[in-house]
Amino acid sequence: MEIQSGKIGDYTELKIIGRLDSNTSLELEKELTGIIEQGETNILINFEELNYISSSGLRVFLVAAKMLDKENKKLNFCCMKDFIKEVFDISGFTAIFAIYKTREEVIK
Amino acid sequence: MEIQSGKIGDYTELKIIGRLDSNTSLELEKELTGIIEQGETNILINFEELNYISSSGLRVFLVAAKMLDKENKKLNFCCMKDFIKEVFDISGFTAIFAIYKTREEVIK
Amino acid sequence: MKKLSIQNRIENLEKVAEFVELFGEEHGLDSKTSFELNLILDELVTNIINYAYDDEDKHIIEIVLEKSNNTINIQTIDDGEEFNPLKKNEVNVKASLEDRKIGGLGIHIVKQKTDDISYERKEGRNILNLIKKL
Amino acid sequence: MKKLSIQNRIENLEKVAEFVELFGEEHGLDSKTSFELNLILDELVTNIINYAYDDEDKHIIEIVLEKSNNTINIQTIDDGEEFNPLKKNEVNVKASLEDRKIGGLGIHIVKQKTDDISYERKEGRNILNLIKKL
Ligand SMILES: Nc1ncnc2c1ncn2[C@@H]1O[C@H](COP(=O)(O)OP(=O)(O)O)[C@@H](O)[C@H]1O
Ligand SMILES: Nc1ncnc2c1ncn2[C@@H]1O[C@H](COP(=O)(O)OP(=O)(O)O)[C@@H](O)[C@H]1O
Repeated sequence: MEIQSGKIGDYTELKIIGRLDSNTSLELEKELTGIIEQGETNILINFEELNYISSSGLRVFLVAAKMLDKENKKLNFCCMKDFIKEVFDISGFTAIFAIYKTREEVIK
Repeated sequence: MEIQSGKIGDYTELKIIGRLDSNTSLELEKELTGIIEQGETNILINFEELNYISSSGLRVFLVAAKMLDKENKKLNFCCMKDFIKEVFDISGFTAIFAIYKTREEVIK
Repeated sequence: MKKLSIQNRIENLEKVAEFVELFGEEHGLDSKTSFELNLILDELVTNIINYAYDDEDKHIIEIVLEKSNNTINIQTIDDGEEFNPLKKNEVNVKASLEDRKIGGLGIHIVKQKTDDISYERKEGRNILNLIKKL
Repeated sequence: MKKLSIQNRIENLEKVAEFVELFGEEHGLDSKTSFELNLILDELVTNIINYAYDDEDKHIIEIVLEKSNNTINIQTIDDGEEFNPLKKNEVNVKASLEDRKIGGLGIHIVKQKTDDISYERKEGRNILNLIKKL
């Protein structure tokens, strides 16, 4: 997994590339909770190049969502592949997160 | 790292054996937050056989402490080797956690 | 039928991923099915490595994949503590964010992504058989 | 002087641990010093692997340990993005639990466990020199 961070509009964008599993989730957890602790609340997770996710990866987003919830903010996602979207669906994540098809929709 | 879980008095005891670092901290984070989510608030972390800890391990205890703090509970530790106690000291953990020399002191 | 034996080390999940990929190629599975097989085995084997052993010894975990006409049979065998995932309480994935538990998703995903699960404890080993319809 | 070159994979932290242990044995360091050397390098190298690279390529990280009379010189070299840990804001380790930040302990520990740190950016590489008194 690699994480590319950047900006789109008012959002901090994290693009996650490759496999997000028990071997890589700690790296993301540190980076994402670090950003939130620094006061960033507009966050977009870009899944365009994410090929794999397991429950170890999903838990990172639950941890982050709970932190953002205190600020009444949701975590935003875009560009999920269908098979990853399905994992989000069965995990009940569709109700907890804001999920967009494209990056552009998020900043609209 | 291995985690041995058991009971001592009213406490759930987790004995952490070996090395607690970025390769093993996720396992502990899952187990410890799992126990707290199940409603367990009297928790003793036994460091008797812990030989190594890095900041990836320390962060697990911060995460757990923040969860327990909502229930007005502290996380308890015992049996730390001196060089590990020193890492706790410089990390400001001595003020946040309850640290005991022996297991028996905890349940007194 | 394809078998893999691995030691209880978290790095070996890479071997599981390669094993599933090869199985998928050999049987012409589509990428979604391969992904889900990898996910199911990843969740099960991660749990065995993380939770099944109380000691620091080496243990062997066995994985079997077999394709029949329109199903895939998945089997995991380990000599860890007795653990029947069917008896585990379901996590509530409909809870509000505040009440939502962080753990418990692994077994939930395995149940959702398979069509039948049976568990057996035999000679000190956990034997889990799962069926996934194609 | 002892050198180690590793690829930017988190599993390679094991090699760092072995390297430090060997260095400690060769120079008769006590177990506390060996532990602290391992910790310092673990924090630095983990950060390089996790934060320094934006691509998925392979990169080489170099580590040098050298013992003189009463100091140990530690050097890390990487070709990641420019990063000077001396310029990083200190984490507040005296904050109450509620205000306490979860991150930022790694660099704090490195600063606490060494006696001098200097940073240089040269030819696209980060060169960090640390001195630990014995
Ligand atoms: N093979 C196993 N042996 C013993 N306990 C297990 C095993 N697999 C799972 N468990 C228990 O079931 C719980 C739920 O597992 P899982 O659904 O994968 O979620 P998580 O690992 O995030 O807690 C674990 O926390 C653990 O207590
Ligand atoms: N080699 C590096 N390259 C780029 N950024 C780094 C590097 N090392 C550390 N950082 C940044 O400094 C922050 C603090 O690092 P550290 O103190 O180790 O704590 P943590 O990793 O828990 O956040 C990291 O979150 C990261 O943003």
